[in-house]
Amino acid sequence: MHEGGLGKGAILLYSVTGVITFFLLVPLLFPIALSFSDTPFVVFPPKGFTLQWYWKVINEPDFTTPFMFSVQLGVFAAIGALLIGTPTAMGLTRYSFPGRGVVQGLVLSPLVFPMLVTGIALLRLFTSINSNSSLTNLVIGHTLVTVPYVIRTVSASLLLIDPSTEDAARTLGANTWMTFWRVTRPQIVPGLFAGGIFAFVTSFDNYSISMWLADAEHFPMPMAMFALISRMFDPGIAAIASLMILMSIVIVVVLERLTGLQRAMSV
Amino acid sequence: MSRLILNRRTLIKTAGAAVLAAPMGYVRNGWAQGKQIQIGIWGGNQGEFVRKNVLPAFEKEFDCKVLAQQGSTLGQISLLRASKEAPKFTVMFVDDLGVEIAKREGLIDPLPKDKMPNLGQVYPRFIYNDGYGVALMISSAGIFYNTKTAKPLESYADMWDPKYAKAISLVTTKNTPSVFMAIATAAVVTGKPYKEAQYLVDQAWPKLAQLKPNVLKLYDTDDAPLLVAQGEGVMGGPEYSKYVYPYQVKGVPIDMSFPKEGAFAGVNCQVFVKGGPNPDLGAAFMNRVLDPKVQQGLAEATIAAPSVGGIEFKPEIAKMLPYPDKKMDELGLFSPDWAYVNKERPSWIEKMSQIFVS
Amino acid sequence: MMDIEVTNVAKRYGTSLAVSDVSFGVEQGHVLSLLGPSGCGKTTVMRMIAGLIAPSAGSIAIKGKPVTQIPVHKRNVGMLFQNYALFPHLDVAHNIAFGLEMRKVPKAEALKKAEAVLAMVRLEAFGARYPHQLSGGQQQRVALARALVIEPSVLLLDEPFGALDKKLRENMQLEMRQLQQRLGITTLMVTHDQDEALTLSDRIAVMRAGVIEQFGTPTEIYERPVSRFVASFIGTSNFFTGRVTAKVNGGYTVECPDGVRLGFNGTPPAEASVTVALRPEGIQVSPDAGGDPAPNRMRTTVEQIVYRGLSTHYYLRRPTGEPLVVVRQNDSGADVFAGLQPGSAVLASWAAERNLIVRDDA
Amino acid sequence: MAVAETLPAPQASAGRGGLFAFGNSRALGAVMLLAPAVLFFVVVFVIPVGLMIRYSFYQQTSTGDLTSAATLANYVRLGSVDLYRTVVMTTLRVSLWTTFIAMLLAYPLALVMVRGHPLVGRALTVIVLAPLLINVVVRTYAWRVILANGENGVLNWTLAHFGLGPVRLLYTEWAIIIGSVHVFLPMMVLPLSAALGKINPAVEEAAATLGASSFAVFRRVTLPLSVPGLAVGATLVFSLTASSFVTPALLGGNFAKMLGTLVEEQILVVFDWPFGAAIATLLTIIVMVVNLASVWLIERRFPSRAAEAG
Repeated sequence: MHEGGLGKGAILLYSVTGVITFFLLVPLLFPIALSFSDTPFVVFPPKGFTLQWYWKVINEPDFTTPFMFSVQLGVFAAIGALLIGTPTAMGLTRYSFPGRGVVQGLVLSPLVFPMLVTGIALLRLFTSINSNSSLTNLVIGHTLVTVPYVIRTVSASLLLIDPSTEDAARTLGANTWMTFWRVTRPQIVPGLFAGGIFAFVTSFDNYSISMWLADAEHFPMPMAMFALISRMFDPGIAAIASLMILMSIVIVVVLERLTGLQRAMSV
Repeated sequence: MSRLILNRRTLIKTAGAAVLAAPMGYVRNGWAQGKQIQIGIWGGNQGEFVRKNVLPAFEKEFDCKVLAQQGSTLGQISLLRASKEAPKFTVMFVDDLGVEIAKREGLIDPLPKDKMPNLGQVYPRFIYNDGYGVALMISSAGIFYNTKTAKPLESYADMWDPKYAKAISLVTTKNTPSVFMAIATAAVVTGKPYKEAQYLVDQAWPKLAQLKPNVLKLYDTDDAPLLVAQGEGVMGGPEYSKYVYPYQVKGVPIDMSFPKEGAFAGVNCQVFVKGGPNPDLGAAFMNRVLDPKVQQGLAEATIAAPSVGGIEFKPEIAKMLPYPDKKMDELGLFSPDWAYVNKERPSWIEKMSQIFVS
Repeated sequence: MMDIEVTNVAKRYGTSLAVSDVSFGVEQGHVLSLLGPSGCGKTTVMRMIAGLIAPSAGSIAIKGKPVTQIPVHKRNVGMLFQNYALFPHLDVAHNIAFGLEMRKVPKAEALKKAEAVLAMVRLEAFGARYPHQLSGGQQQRVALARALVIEPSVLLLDEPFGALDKKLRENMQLEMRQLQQRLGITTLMVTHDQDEALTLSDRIAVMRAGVIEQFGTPTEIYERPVSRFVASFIGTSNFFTGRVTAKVNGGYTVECPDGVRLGFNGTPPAEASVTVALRPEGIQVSPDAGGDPAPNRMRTTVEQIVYRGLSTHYYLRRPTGEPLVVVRQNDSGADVFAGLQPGSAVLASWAAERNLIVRDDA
Repeated sequence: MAVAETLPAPQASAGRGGLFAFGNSRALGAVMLLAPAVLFFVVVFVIPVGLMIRYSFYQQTSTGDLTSAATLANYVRLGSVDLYRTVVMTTLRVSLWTTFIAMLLAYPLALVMVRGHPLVGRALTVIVLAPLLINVVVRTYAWRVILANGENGVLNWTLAHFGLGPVRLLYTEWAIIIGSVHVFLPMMVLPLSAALGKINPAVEEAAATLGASSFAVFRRVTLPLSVPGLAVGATLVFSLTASSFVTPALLGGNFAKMLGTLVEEQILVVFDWPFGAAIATLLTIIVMVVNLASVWLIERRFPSRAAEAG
């Protein structure tokens, strides 16, 4: 279904697509270009070439501390989302029961519900129950908004496997857990993997939840970026942005290699 | 300028070293071992200096942990309110206006004088609201401008000049200096000094609305002076000098101007949270902030005046500082009647937002 | 002894009954087919025996042991799934060894046994392949090996040949039957394919709408269908309805509304109105000689002739307009058929024993 | 629902497997699998949101305590003060423009992704989706650099080389719209390409054999069949734009204020919790109404596709 699939307008369509692609890519390329500038401030066009800003920022605690914290938070959130999302995906894909639509709507709602509001509501909750552990609060908040991604990717994987392989395993003597572990899990590895990465990335990039729940000791990367943008005036800020962009590109390529991006991300 | 940069780097080093060296002279502080407090501070150079130069030495000496959260005065107050039942913070940095609010709402206790010997060196005028707050740093507030493309502002009235169309970055209504803009406008409208104009701000709104064509944005980030220096408009503010001079010191073409109506005082204070965890450690920290060496380091990092007396500065720094206190008087630094302003503030914020938000 | 005993089993989903009050048994070493159209509940019955679905009522016993409360993984049944359900992430050897591992057989030993079973299904060299590298027939043999290696109490086959093409299907059916007989394993098969059921089974249970319509040997099912449904689902039948009218020496007659009369031997049934099934292969055709119609004969017109290789189907039309199907083996050489063309008038006739009274449940 | 197991189940049938059948009870299996998530969502999502909405019916005294009686005062204030009406209008305007532009840009992208050369499609997928994984602060930072008004602004610098400009975009609604389109475009492309991918090419071929020109095929067959994907994408983009905070905060210069920035200001700066809650509730209502309308549209117009598109 290619070659001619686009009909007569192909050339026009490809050109338009090219322009839009340019629009998409340019903002990702600029920070990279600016980050090599050998000037004390971010200037355009960049002048000279230096790697000193990279060296500077990887030694800058205002960058490394939030970075490491966000990695930690992202891992916790991904684990939480996998633990909650995987059984949910199985329940939703393997059973039909009255109220299934309601449950599905509920667990996927953080995708469309204004995240800002989710964050406020959580802040309200944690304040009223006196939950002062910012890390716990953040992990719960991030798990909440990343679970839908795991449910989606794992459900997509579950729908691709033949459920009778599970029946087969059970007739062969595997109990519920063994069936999951030895038959279901290996077959949904791409979904689990994609879901985990998604949860991690979503958490790593989250601002709207973190802005309400973070505190000085638990200060995630996007908020640090927000603060650094207004404080760091040298190309170090561009270097940080470039590092973030590079990290994302690596993740995208890995995901695309492993599972086929579109399936993993389809909403 | 480059000479200045060199000097400044050296200065910071010296200041840092002095702070680091301090522990030797103190008694062991075993009682604080393993304890932790949370404090609220500002961002910008001042915040950075506190986090990178003051806290590490303090933590080492007391074998404790200090968590510093950056925010604005009103935001810090809201944090105190939110955790009123179970306070999280022990020490909070707020502007002078915040001392009044926090005291009125019963969020803070009087400063523990007996545990803060350094209070004795503070100019008496900088102890606020019957000992509920003490200044740690005093900036002057005015308008910053791009030295390449503009001249110092002579009068606030000049801001309305059509040649500044879309060239002024006004401070966000969220931040304290927005109050100064309202008062300055009232002064322009009424021709009265700040002292009287501050009660006549209601007359300022129509005039302020006329400023809108000249306003490029309402900034709420610390880099506004830098952006002006890079050619985004020509001036901005009102802003505390502590957010502007550090850029100038680094060679950015930016300077402060204090129009003839007068400069405003930006007084950074610290307060002692009611019922906060580990109050003794908090008191020790507040005392440390008033330590002359710390005060000097802070002053040099942010080019703002200390609140304690008897500190010597190099001439090129000294000339930028409203210090000592006599010089403050000469500059006529104005502090609004915060009790009155705080009461009116919410409606001022709403009015100003209404004017500028399209 | 019955290896599988199903007693009064029912399955209800909400208000609808998928299976109602089904009872049957499978003798040791026998193959029983559950035959019926899709949706008749046959798969549900099999899955209840396997333990994959819990019955709403009734009890099930395997090898004399009640299993209704025993979870599927402890029932020791070997099940062959419709699409084989091979584990795509495991190679053939590990697929087969899976059941043994679940039984805590040491891995090495399990793999050794797997090899032996692979030899049994003639796939010795395929242990390291993955399911997607196998053809349909090979996949089926692996699935069979996987089900058999655990030495199951009974073997359950769910539409085992449905995914294979015709030729391969016939080969596999024979192979399966040989293997089953060699192992003597009691087998329950679910199928909607009558040929398959007739070929492979010792007993057939014809199911319809959740109940067993008829239970018997393949011969009984084909030759003595009890209902119009069975008569039409297995093979083809012509149907007549009429009233029992006269008793003639040792027999009786059924008269149809269009005047056709069907003659029977034996005692008449209790009902006054009956349905009669007539297999198309029992009907003779001769040139229309005219005259009074005797019982078991009728005048018809040829409508359509379809040559089917082994046989030819003649679609005849009765004076009433109703069709009558006649099937003739092509090697039977009766030349009376040779000259028939659409439009020819012919006389259809058959022997009295060809008339089967069935329950009218259509 | 009830007859799931006997239903002719297409593909991997929902309900057929029943992996987790505890004590042979499938109902219990479903409950055990879903209970943790439902409990989690009720405790940390449903209840908190409910509490927040309830909060919006109270008022705060100057010392931060709540008034005792429920009141609609916050909502009256939202509706009657010009500032807040302006902000609501700005939010709607920016969100609608963003959605509209995203639709225009997404269509060619999705078409090429689905129908173009497979290699191009693959590359395009990566390019379209990569930004999604880059945090919004970084992306917005980039736009600030590009749109900057001064001599360092990339766009103005470029325009100057062609003797054009300068244009003033930063700190206007258009800056927010440009930034939002960039940030949320993938959310439009994904469902749209999914919908396009589901269109049976034979349907388009059939239209062509019936005499429809390429354009007519697109307008009469492809476009209508892609509406569900478009609706889902539009809903997502609208919702996300309306409730965004970072982009308006960094690109809007506080001039073009949106509901998100207003909420943040009320709660974290002015600390008027109940009023902030009321704005948040209004934001939620706007977003949820759009979502429900979209679901309704899809289910009514495309009942057969509703299940897939949701």
